[in-house]
Amino acid sequence: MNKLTINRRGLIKSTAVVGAGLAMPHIFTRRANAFTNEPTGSTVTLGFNVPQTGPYADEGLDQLRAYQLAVEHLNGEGDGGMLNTFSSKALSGNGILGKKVAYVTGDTQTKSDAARASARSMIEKDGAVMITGGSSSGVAVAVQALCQEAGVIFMAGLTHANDTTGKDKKANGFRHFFNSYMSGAALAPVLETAYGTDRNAYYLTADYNWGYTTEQAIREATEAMGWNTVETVLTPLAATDFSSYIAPVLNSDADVLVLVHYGGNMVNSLTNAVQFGLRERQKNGKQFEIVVPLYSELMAKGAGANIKGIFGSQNWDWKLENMLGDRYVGTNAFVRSFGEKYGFPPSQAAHTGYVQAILYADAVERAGSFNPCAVAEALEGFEFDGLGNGPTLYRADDHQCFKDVVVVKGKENPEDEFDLVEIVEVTPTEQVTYAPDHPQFAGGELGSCNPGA
Amino acid sequence: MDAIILQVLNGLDKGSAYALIALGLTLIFGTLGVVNFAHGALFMLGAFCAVTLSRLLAISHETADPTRTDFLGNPLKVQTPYVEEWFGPEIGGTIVEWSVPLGILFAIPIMIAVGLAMERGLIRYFYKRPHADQILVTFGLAIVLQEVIKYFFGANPIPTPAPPALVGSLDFGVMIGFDPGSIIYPYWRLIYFVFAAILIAAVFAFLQFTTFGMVVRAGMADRETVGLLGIDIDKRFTIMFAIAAVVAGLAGVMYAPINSPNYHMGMDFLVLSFVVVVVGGMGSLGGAVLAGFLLGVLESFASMPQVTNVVPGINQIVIYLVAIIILLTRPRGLLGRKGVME
Amino acid sequence: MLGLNKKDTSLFLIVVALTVFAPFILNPFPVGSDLAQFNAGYPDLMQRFLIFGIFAIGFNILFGLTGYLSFGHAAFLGVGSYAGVWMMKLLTMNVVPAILVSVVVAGLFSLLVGWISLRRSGIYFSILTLAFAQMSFALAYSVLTPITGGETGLQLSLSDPRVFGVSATPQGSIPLTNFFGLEMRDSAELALGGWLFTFNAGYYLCAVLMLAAFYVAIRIFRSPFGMMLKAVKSNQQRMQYTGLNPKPYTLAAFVISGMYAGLAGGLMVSMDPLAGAERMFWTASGEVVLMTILGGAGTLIGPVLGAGFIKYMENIVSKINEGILHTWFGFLPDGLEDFVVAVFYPFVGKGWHLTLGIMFMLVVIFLPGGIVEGGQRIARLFRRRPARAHERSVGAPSSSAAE
Amino acid sequence: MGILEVKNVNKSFGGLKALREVNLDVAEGSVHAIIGPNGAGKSTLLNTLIAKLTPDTGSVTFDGRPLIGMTPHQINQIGVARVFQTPEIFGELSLLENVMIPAFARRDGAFGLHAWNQVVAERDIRDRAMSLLADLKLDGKAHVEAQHLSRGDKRRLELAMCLVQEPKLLLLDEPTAGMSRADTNRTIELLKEIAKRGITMVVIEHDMHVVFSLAQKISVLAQGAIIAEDLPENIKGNPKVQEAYLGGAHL
Repeated sequence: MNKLTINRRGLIKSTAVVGAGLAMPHIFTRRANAFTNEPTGSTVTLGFNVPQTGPYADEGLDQLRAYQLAVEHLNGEGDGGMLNTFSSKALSGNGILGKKVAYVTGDTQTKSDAARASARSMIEKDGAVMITGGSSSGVAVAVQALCQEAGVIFMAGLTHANDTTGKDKKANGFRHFFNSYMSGAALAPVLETAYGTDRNAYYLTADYNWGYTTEQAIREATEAMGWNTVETVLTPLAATDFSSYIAPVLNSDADVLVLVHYGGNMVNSLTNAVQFGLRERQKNGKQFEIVVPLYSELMAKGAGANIKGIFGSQNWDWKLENMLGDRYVGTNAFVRSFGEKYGFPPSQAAHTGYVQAILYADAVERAGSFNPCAVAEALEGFEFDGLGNGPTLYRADDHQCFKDVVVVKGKENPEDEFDLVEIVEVTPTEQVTYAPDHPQFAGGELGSCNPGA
Repeated sequence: MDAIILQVLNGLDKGSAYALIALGLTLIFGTLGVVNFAHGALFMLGAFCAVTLSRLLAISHETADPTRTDFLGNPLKVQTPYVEEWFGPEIGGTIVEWSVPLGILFAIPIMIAVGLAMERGLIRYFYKRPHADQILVTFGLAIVLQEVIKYFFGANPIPTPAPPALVGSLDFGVMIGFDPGSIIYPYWRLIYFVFAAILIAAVFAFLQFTTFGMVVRAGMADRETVGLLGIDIDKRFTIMFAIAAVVAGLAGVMYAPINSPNYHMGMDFLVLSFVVVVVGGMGSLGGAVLAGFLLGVLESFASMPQVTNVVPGINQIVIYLVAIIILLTRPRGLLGRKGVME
Repeated sequence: MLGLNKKDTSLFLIVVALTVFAPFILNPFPVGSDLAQFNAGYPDLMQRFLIFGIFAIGFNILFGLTGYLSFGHAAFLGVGSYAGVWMMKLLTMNVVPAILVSVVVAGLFSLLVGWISLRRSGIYFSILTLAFAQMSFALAYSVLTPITGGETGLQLSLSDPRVFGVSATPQGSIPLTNFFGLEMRDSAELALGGWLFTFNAGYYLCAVLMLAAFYVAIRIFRSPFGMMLKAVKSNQQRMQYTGLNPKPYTLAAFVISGMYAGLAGGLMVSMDPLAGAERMFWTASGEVVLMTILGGAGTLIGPVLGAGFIKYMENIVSKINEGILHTWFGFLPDGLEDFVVAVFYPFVGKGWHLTLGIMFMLVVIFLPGGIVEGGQRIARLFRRRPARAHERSVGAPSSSAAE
Repeated sequence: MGILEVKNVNKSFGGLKALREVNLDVAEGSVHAIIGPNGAGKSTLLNTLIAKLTPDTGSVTFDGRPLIGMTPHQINQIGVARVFQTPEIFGELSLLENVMIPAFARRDGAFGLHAWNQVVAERDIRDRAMSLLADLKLDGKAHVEAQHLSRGDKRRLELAMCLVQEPKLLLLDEPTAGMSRADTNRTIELLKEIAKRGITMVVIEHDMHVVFSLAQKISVLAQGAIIAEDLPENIKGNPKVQEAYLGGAHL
């Protein structure tokens, strides 16, 4: 039977004018295009799918700001941001392949169903050729699978679980953000220097996929250097008060508490841990310590003073270039254009979104086509620099970016309201790189790219 | 043993939040017969009273410090709260730090006003309407209140610390003969528990020992009869609604240092507090309080590693499981009255 | 016709017409025009209208007729979805077995939950159903991750051991859901002047099932069984002293509505093969309650309208961003434009919840019977006042609770 | 042996003894009235007959079958129907539906699904319900919601709901309370008609005019105990009864 086309608004927008003139009904039943939503008019539409309601809304909105900035820069407006520092010079500020960049926005609500509905509407109704954004791994994995099916490129937003480029990886999906394994690998040496090798760790882990992979990554990395895991406890996503999970820590042999929590969970569990005096506690003759594997500026803001001195890892920080120099070129350019537009420095969620949009545009430009397969090919194995993270590789085997990981801790005496974390160290790429068949990423196949149609 | 004592304390602490919310909810159920899905939003508004006051107290005078720079390289703007300018850095600083306890005074008039406005402006038109309509309208109101707060304060949690003097924890264990450091409990959580106990006692005393309370209790039992006695029960019910709003609001103010307030904290508590009210038994104030503490303690025990290692996931469902068991063995919850919302 | 009386027949025919021509009706604005933002005629949303319509119709059989307010119905939809995805993983990508199994599994689960929960009534019943659903959600999201996929949802993979069919297509993709070879994502498009209309295979499959579900609901409403359910709502005591046992009736209604939820869940994964745990969360159960009340509980068409309303808000209003507002109001002078945009902005895009909340309140305050009552009031404006008593006597015997 | 036998029934609420050692023997086809002052336990007694209350001790048999332990709907299914003091009807349903529901219950038992049968297709049930409504002069309001009826009409509707089941025993709790004299007389005529069909009736009534127009036998209940059971003409002169009623005032 005939393979019918799926929606192609881009095409229609241009032919509509002609169609109106002819006033002739057209029925499309056959594949008229090489791939889903091939842009044939003077614009190309990108879909920015971020949480705008729910607990991660602030993160999502920050991401959206960065996307809007990226669109400006791609269209040659504003100061150009990181386009000036980006190692690839394919983009010239005249849109993508000469087409002006337009965008649509949607609300993922941090629910996989809602995120997919929103992404589908972008693909089916608005003719988006690429979907990007999101602030949780559940959503990233769900939308990535959808984009694979529909034949568009997915540039993941903030997603940290190994699964996104591990067991749930997809040929049409790409992740710039770092992952659980990298957090573990980056944190371990820093923790070793700061707290020694003889430690008893107690884990409170969010009871869902991201929590599982992150706990596993941190445990494997710290146990390898000699730490002992005394207890791991899973906490419900819906928990708001963690006192009953913190209290047993007091009665255990632990001298380190690892909070594998994100967002509101992390803010609350850390606040509760500090309330119970864990920061002042002495155990086994050592100072008790708390570690939060994944950090974000917004979480630091939510936790307030409780975050001071707590170690964690980040994908990027706006102070990188100032603190550590030219290797992280691009950072200041981005902070400047973002800061001047919005009045505050960008979060790492904003940064990864901006970079993903630029990387996509660049790949299209280099491939000379919006065809997802061509774009994927251009991204696979792509090495670049100047986007704020130092030299970076988009690995072909799993579509994961490999770059330095920033280890941070909560700042003791912030200068102003934006100065919440300080960079402790940057763990170089080699130390956080793993083999594509690493057990933490086992199961699942990339499959082959799907151009849709 | 020390672990168990700690969990009992935790349970009582969680339970006091549940009990306070459930108490207000059941007051509104009992007196007005209204299913108030916006009650969680009142709790949230209370917490944001504390946030607002701390923001108000921190309204600052901006001066540029040319020796330091902000993230864009411009001179850093230094914020000095006006209270510090007026009262000197010492006293002014203390005032800012004590914004949560001061928030109680700030919240009472605001919550009264919110309660009265809600009841007079909206709820009273729904006394005679089906419960389904009440749910829809109060749920809509809850969303609106939540979104308004989100519009002004964002979605991120806002740290609202307790005064420094009350931060830190009490070594409870030493006082009862345990090793130092084995049973320590945060001061603020103890304060919360005591505060909740006082508030609950005050509400009960008010209903038990004042004429006003007597009439309201009579009205809860049989509204029409009291109306026939020529007593303007509606006016008293309006006041009861305001009281319920204040109870929820104060529970929220005091809760702010325990967990940073965010705009959806009310919704997070809503479902639980309904479970608490129903497990306690419809129309029973004592039941609501009892169930609040009971579920709080059970939830705390279920989250101990010794328990979750044996029954994985029990901490996720314990409250609901207990609710089902109680409702199946005691048809009207712990202390429910016959015929209320059956 | 079809065993329906005249009034029901015309209602049914109207619904058939609306459903069949929805691709036209929902796309009133030409592509590329400023108002195209309001077009809802794309496959995903049209499918969602129907799927949630089915869910709400089923819920209304329980709530609208018996008055039992279940606050855990989303659990049945979720369980149905999981069952459907598992059928696709293990058996075939044909949606028929997936949908059938979804209905059966949801039916069995609702039998269990109903059997226990219906031992209580009123709010005690509501809380029991809520407790079951919340437990289902919590466990599916965490402990049961191997079965449910947990946070990421249950999805297909390239290595599914599909008995009838292939694990992966020759191109290396996961095969698509189909109805005996007709892929659910297939669409035909019709360009007519500036307009573009999409006819999606999956949509029409949903349409057929939704119309069947609607027809069954009408028959149930008008049957002696439906009358008994209304009697349960009206006066259980009298029902007992009349020699009727209310329990089997309420349980039957509960299971039927659970099966409707399962059908919705099965269709949902047939259109988009992923089942997320969030669809069992209490807010999802609350949503179907709101859909039913908003549309008009106890009416035939109300729940469908309520479902459409909420899904429209969620999918259309949430996508209006500041840029779009500026295009709309671009004709205004700059200062005024910014002002108007600033006024509207809090209500759209990230503020769509606010608009939804306000709409809930407005509808329930001014239209106590829900959207259906709004429709009736408008209809009344266009009619000359007919004598109400007369209308009743010629209407269906049970017109009291329908419409 | 009567059709309904109550033996040594006791029921107390907390410390209050509502029924003590109550015995009742109702002959088939008769009209048996139970009278007594307020709070004498009349309604309590009726409630124990239909499993609304379970007696503490004692037995109730109907047609040779023990009623205690049966559920209300089972009791109805074996032929006992009841009219309540405040009419228990389906307020949101039409009169016709109100009468059809018990008719279905009679025909199909406690649970009949019939999800597929259109109401209008159930001709026989519908016709019977209509004709009964016509008998009670309610047919003009067949499609009105029952809650909009007057109190008297509601009582007649409830009576219709019972009669459509053709019960063997009809329990009536103050069938004329709150009715005008004319309505009361009409109801008396109606009940006499019903009695002629051979339906056994147990009537609780305050209005002695009603009692003496209908009853073939009267039991007098005071403070939970039967103090007299006799033919109507004998009851009038019974000093114990006069004592119970307002300390000896004349009936």
